[in-house]
Amino acid sequence: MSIRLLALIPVATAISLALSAAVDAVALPLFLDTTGTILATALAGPGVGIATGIVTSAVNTLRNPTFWPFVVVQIIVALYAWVAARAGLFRSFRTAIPAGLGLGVIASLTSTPISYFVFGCTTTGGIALATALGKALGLPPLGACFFGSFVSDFGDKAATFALVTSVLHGLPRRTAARFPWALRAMGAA
Amino acid sequence: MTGVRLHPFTLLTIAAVLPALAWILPAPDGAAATLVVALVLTLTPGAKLTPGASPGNASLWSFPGWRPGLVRLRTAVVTAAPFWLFLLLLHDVPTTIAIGLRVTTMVATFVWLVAALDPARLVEAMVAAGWSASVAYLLAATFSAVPVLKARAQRIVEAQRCRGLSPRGGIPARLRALRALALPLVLSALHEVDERALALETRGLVPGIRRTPLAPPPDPAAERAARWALLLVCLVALVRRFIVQPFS
Amino acid sequence: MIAALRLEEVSFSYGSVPALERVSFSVAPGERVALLGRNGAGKSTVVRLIAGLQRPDEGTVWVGDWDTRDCVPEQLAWRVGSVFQHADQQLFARTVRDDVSFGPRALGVGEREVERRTDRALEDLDLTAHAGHHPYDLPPALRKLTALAGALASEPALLVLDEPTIGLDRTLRARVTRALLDRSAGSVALLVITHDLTFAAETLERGVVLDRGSLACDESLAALLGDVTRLEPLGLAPPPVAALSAALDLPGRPVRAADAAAALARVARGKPVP
Amino acid sequence: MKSLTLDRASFWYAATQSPALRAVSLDVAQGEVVALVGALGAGASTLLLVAADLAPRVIGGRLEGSMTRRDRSGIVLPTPWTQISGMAFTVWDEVAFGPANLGWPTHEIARQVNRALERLELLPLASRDPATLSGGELQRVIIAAILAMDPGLVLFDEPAAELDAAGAAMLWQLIRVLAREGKAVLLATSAVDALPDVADRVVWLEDGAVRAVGTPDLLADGAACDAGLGTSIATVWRAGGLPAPYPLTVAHAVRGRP
Repeated sequence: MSIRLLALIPVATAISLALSAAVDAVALPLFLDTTGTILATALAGPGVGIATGIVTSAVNTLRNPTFWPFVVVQIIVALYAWVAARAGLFRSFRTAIPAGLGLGVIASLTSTPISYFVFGCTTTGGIALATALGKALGLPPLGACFFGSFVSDFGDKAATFALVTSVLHGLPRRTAARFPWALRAMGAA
Repeated sequence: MTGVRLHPFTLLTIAAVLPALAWILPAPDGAAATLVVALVLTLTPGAKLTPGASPGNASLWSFPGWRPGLVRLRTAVVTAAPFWLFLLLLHDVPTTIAIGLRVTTMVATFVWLVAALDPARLVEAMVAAGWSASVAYLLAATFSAVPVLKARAQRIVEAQRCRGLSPRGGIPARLRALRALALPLVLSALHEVDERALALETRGLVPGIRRTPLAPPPDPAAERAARWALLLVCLVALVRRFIVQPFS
Repeated sequence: MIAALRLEEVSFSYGSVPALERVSFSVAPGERVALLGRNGAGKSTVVRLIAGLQRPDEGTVWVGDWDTRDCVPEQLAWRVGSVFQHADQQLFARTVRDDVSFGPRALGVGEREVERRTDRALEDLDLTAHAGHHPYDLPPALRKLTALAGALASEPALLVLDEPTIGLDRTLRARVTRALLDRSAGSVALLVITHDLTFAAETLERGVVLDRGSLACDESLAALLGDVTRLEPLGLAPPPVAALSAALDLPGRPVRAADAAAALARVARGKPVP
Repeated sequence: MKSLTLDRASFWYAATQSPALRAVSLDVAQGEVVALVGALGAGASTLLLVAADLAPRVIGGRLEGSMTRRDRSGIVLPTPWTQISGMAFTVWDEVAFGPANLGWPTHEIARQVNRALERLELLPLASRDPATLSGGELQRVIIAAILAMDPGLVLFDEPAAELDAAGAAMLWQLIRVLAREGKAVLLATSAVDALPDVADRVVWLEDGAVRAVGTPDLLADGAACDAGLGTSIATVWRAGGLPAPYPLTVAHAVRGRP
């Protein structure tokens, strides 16, 4: 791996974790904690993306240990983002937001069994409350758990895809051209 | 008073094995046992030396080394408490106790790990163990980049508000505001990747180097053996639980 | 006339660490003030208080007739244009022009007024030729000017700048000086934190010095810059032109290059080389 | 002995049409301090990257002509916080990062690190976390980190931008000391007032090409003053309509007072 791509990984990881300050400022129910993983994949391919996802999970784990099992989700996110990048789905919001919603479904399908079997579906306050709501609506336990993950995930992943699209199009063309995957992800090459 | 300073790999092994056992051993007794171990670890005074603890004070709370232990214990309890609440909300009492004990073991172990693990020593240990300098770089550079970008994100929020950006309003307005707060952070950070790479290159972090470990932490044979033993215990427990006596 | 900025007996501390203690000074419309002092003297805290990012523990910060205690930063943006250090990290639009117009647009002035203010700010800093460029395609120094242009474009009554010249060469500094003098002539008040005394001498007229959170002095910049004994404890050195005036004992001890040149010319005409 | 030689070097950044350097020929000898001056975008930073063997090797682009070096180089880039390795949790370890990567034995690393810290007046900060330093302190740490690798050719890009007056004065003195020890120093700076006491030669770059080379007296030249590259004193002298040659510094001015 070139030094440039190596240097990208800590930066992308730190972006995922630092964006919470921006989210807090506008008080929206978003995490954006896969931004770095998706961005790194869209710029530099699946290897860099997966590495970013793993490092993100590792650093998150030190803040809250219950994040560690969800490293699987970060890896799935990187792989999905790679497919989306290959298909040029970051070319506009019209293609990126549906792709983000799709990732929301896949991410919740991945996190549901982890959340259910490992934590009894109580990983974070928001998810747990949504799960309780699902349970109140009469869903079976696993279904309520999926409902909880989905409610908290799909909007977040759509917003993340939209943000990554904004970033790719906001990069100066010369900078974008120097990352191996960027132009392809934007549907420009 | 300082306790034994364990090798970083030993710390990591304990932090991996203890929560794993909490899930593998039959509930609730197994998880209760691991939780006891984890809580004792959390209280270990030697987890990290605290400069400025005053030995002159006689109260237990300020007894050097104990206060940080109690602070860690409180952190673990505060982090784990919401889980118990939600578990009760979603499950019956036996399930709540089973999962609650496991999650609390995990939380307490990691609270202890974060206090006991010195990132600098971990990097040194990785280099000394022959890991590629790149892997050590990824871990360490991320640790140091996160607070830097967090501070920058905060500065950007302030600067944009001082340019008249209001972070309030309807959802569309907030999403637009989020864009004006998130994009500067991401663009400026990506823009710096090049200079970071140039700086690493000029300072000799290139693929295939044989880096000199600066202060490799001592790794006695007994500790190495203990690490393997812990992993073995974990494996035996796994086999017992799922093959010899499944679903007991 | 109401001062553009008035600090009244302002005290502030971060937790138990005091940052400012009973600081009072004011800046009139059109006045150009340098805020000087060592690192940690409390200069940045003053800026944060004026921008509404912190509230004073005691005393009052008046921006015009607004008490900053009653305002959030985005309201104060109507009257205060703040440019912080690392302002180049706040850019995000795809062109310099779009970024500069972000401020006036956020304030909600009409589209035509946004255009006018943006054009003027770009022109003032000679950025018109770069208006269509991507900010990150420009060298860092021009990114810094772009951030400054963004504050000018909001056309506030008070400009508060934190180290606006770091990384700028002399030509770019001269551009900043020219733009600021021009705004000041239109009665915009200036408060500038700077270590760059050559820039301060060319641009500003009064020096307010903070020392460990207290006001150490508040007087004409020319008098301050000529006095090595007072600059040294602040970690500052007199700018070359002031040193020249002192070494040659030029009449009036000018500190601005143009004044020193005029004084030199007079001296050269008046008496031949000894 | 030549440490660095550029022979008609031209450089194009990736995806650009016009060259950032045009046929630059320049050499820097051991024991010599050469300063690059010029307007923004004149090519000084690019020239340093080429001299450091980072352009085109690391950042891409295309080089024509040749660059040859006798010595290992170290470059101090303009923004200090991007140059922190991130691998170190104390200032001492940060400075030791480069020497450790060179695979030196521990005692040699310790010797070089302590010497570099001492030279940059950083010993009191040795056990601090780099993340807690001010911009000026960080700049000094980065300079120490490069010097600790004991490069024969030292390249500086605006090394004084983040430093206060005292820090800058210390750096300029240190650069003279480095030259006395036989290092070759190539320096891009807009702090022209410092150069008469620091540089042996000044290279004036314009639009990627060498416009003039000479002693620091070049900075009292009428054309340089008009281009904003004259020293403050020379510029004032010229603006006052006094006859050339213009004094470079206050000391010169006192000697030739009107």
